[in-house]
Amino acid sequence: MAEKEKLNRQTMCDRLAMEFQDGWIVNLGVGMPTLCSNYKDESRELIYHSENGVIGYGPIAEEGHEDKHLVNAGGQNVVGIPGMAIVHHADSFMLIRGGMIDVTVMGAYEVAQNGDFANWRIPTRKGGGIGGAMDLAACAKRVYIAMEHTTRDGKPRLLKQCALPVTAPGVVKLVSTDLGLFEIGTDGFILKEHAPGWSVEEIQELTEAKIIVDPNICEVRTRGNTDSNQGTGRHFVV
Amino acid sequence: MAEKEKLNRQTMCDRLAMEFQDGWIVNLGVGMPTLCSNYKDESRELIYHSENGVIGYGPIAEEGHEDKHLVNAGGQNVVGIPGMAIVHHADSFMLIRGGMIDVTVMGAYEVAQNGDFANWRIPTRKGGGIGGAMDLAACAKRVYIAMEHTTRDGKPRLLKQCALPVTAPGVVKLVSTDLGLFEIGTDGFILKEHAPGWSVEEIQELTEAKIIVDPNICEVRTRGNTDSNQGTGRHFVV
Amino acid sequence: MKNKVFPNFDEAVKDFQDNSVFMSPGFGNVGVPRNLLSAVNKQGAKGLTGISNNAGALGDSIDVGTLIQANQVKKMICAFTAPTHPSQVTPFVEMYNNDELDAELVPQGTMAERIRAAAAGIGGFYTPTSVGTELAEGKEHREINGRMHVLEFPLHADYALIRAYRADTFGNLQFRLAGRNFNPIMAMAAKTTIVEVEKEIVEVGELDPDQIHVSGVYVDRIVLIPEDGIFY
Amino acid sequence: MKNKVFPNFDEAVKDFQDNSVFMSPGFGNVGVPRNLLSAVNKQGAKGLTGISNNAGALGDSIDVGTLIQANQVKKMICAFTAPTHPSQVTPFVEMYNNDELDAELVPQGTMAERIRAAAAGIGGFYTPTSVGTELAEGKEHREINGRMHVLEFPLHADYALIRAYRADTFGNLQFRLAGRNFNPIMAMAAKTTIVEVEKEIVEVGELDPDQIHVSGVYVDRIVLIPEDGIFY
Repeated sequence: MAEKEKLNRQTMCDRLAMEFQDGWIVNLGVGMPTLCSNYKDESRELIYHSENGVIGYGPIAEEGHEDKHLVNAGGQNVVGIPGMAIVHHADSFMLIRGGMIDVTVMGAYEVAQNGDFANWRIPTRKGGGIGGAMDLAACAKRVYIAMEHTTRDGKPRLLKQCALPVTAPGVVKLVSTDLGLFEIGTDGFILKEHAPGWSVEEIQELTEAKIIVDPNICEVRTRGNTDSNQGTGRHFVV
Repeated sequence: MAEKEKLNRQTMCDRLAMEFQDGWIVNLGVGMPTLCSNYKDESRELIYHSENGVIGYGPIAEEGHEDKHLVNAGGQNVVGIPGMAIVHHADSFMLIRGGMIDVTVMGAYEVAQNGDFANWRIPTRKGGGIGGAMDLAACAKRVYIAMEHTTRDGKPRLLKQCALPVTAPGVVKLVSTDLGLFEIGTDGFILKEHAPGWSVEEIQELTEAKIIVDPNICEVRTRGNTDSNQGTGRHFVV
Repeated sequence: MKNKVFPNFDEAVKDFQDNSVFMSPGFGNVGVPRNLLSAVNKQGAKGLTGISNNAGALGDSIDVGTLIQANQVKKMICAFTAPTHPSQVTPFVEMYNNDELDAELVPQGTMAERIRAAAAGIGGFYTPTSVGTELAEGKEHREINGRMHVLEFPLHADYALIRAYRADTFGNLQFRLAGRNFNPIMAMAAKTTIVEVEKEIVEVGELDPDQIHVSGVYVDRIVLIPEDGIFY
Repeated sequence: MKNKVFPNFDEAVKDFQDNSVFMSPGFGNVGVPRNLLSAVNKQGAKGLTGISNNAGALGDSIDVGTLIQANQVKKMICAFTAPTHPSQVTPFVEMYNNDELDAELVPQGTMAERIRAAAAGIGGFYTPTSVGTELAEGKEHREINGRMHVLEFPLHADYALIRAYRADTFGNLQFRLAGRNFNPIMAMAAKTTIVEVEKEIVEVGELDPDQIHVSGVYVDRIVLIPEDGIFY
């Protein structure tokens, strides 16, 4: 079977970013999740926080205009926005643990239907990379996951239960994969939106956990079709 | 018997202040202990800390030159010294609990021969006034006490054990009263220096705990007689 | 960024709830949110629990004692439940002695740390302060590295009434000298943080991001003290 | 106030002890005390335990990985003991995989709080972070207000190697933007705190007391990075 087109990473992240509400404090994980900040919506203002204590950073700095002292959690040189404030690392995690982060978007190896997810350790390799992920996962108001629907070998990542060591149990609210948008149901993943051209059956085939079809299932709404197809302001998880 | 002259409060505090070493971070309790800051010694520099987060304050502000935003723990308007830094209340007690205070001088109702002392509560009255005393008493490197040797009714304050609820157990290093200077011994108070004209027997009479006479007992050294009588640099408790 | 400036104190405390918990900073009469306390006094919320270093000073200045005297407070959590001298009889002392309100006495550093723990999402902590005293009775003890500690829990609040020196419209705050005291930790620990500003409210971007003592993400409402407001 | 300025980095780390514990801040290659790490590398202390967000970045920049590569470190306490991508093989990863050094993996926020607890004289604290994960195994659990927490203990150190932006001669420190990160809490948590300064060391009294990020009481030695020093 020829490879069918899946959603690209930007679209996957756009779809999550569409859920962000005006005034939210947002923490984006290193890698794919940072693409969420490319999604623009003039009707809202977000405050990007990073673990190193930067509250209110803006876009990646243009080449030649970097301030060497200002980086986001990925170590990228960013621009400060007016109103930015800096705190030290313990105060930065006060903010995280204190429940001030409205949403954190992370990548993952696996997500389970009970909301567990795993993104820090592969047991076949020694050690792990946690960074601030466990603090964010345990304490942010909402955990969104952006990840490919399957591994490179085509194995499912949406599981009945995680095989890998979890980052936090039962915290995931929303998962955006290259095949669709999923919520955590009581007994499986609720498929809210599917990638164009992909049927529920095709998606189920690549998913270990049971897929529950949302009665209002539709194609994944993207930057292009948001206004025309679905209207604005439809948010699943607030 | 006619009232014999006792040491005045400034002398009692001077005697404690003489023990302070160059560079020490000093926290002075409200009331009598603040007199310690009147003792001047050009050979050393002290850093006065107060609970409200002022690190490095100086003398009481002259009238008409007060900065309304700068007060010490007693609420007195003080002057900042160059190098002063301000922290918030939690950080201020980080410094206290973290063991950064070299000495705290407090008043007390009672001190016991095991180093317990009481200064926050009289059970016949409801409630108590702790302020930062318990934190300071438990965590400063050294607790010095400045207090009258007896109550107004002539009852001893240097006791075998405290009758009043203690502020912290076993922490007192040095007690300056209007009759002398005392260290905590293993089985009583060691009288290091006595008020001029007061014999050991007379002092013992006004003391419930046993008084152990230091072999090098002398008259209380004061600003006036420090250099001539005893030389400088003789410190008991470091 | 969102503009959080309110036109006056009455508006800023309009919805202050009965039976809520509020934090009121200040130490040595500096950094006390007198204008907000005055507004809460007028607004009339009752059954309040106050968290504050003391339960009001002697004298006519408006402070937490004003709410106590007006019977708006049912409980105080503070570091002084008796005056340092028996002659200093505040409204609180009188009412407390008559069992007209409740109080919890907390060492000042433990209080600060409990407030900070609430802001920091810390479930509890062990401190050596108060070990061996009456205040440690009934508390869980634990020896850590050879030293005895007691377990203390966070102090959460519904409101923090804050006195800042300077703010921007988003609520980034600066304090001046000893005016800082409990203000930053209380501002971060409460669900709703309302701020009176002594000097000025500037535009977002005018404050140096390295020199902000409390990020505006913690602040909900800001009022500039008007010329006829209470400054000291 | 005491002048703590040292003439150079070698002098400032001359007595660095074998088998001591050191803290090394930095995040995203900002605020890393590269000059001091380089000096410790030259000085040659061995058997060290390092506390740091990561165990060294890829590339030639001097960081904690420099000491690891030189076999000066026997244990790392950090938030990353495996690279985020398998291709990123640092000296630490290689040695750790070969069991040539030991490591303790700590969530970043728990690490920051444990460092802060050491500075704050807190014996231990309960955090919800890591509950339900492998890292919580064997740790004491406690339910507080319906939420499960694990008990964590402070991280003390003999030395903190600090990178500040500006200092005065007494050691009052200022940081710039994301250069702050772990620096203030590490500076306050270690027995001996040694600082490299990027921009300038000014006279005591020149820094605004409201704008000092770490009081000089925590600082022992200060060195200005010379023009031929390591700035990034």
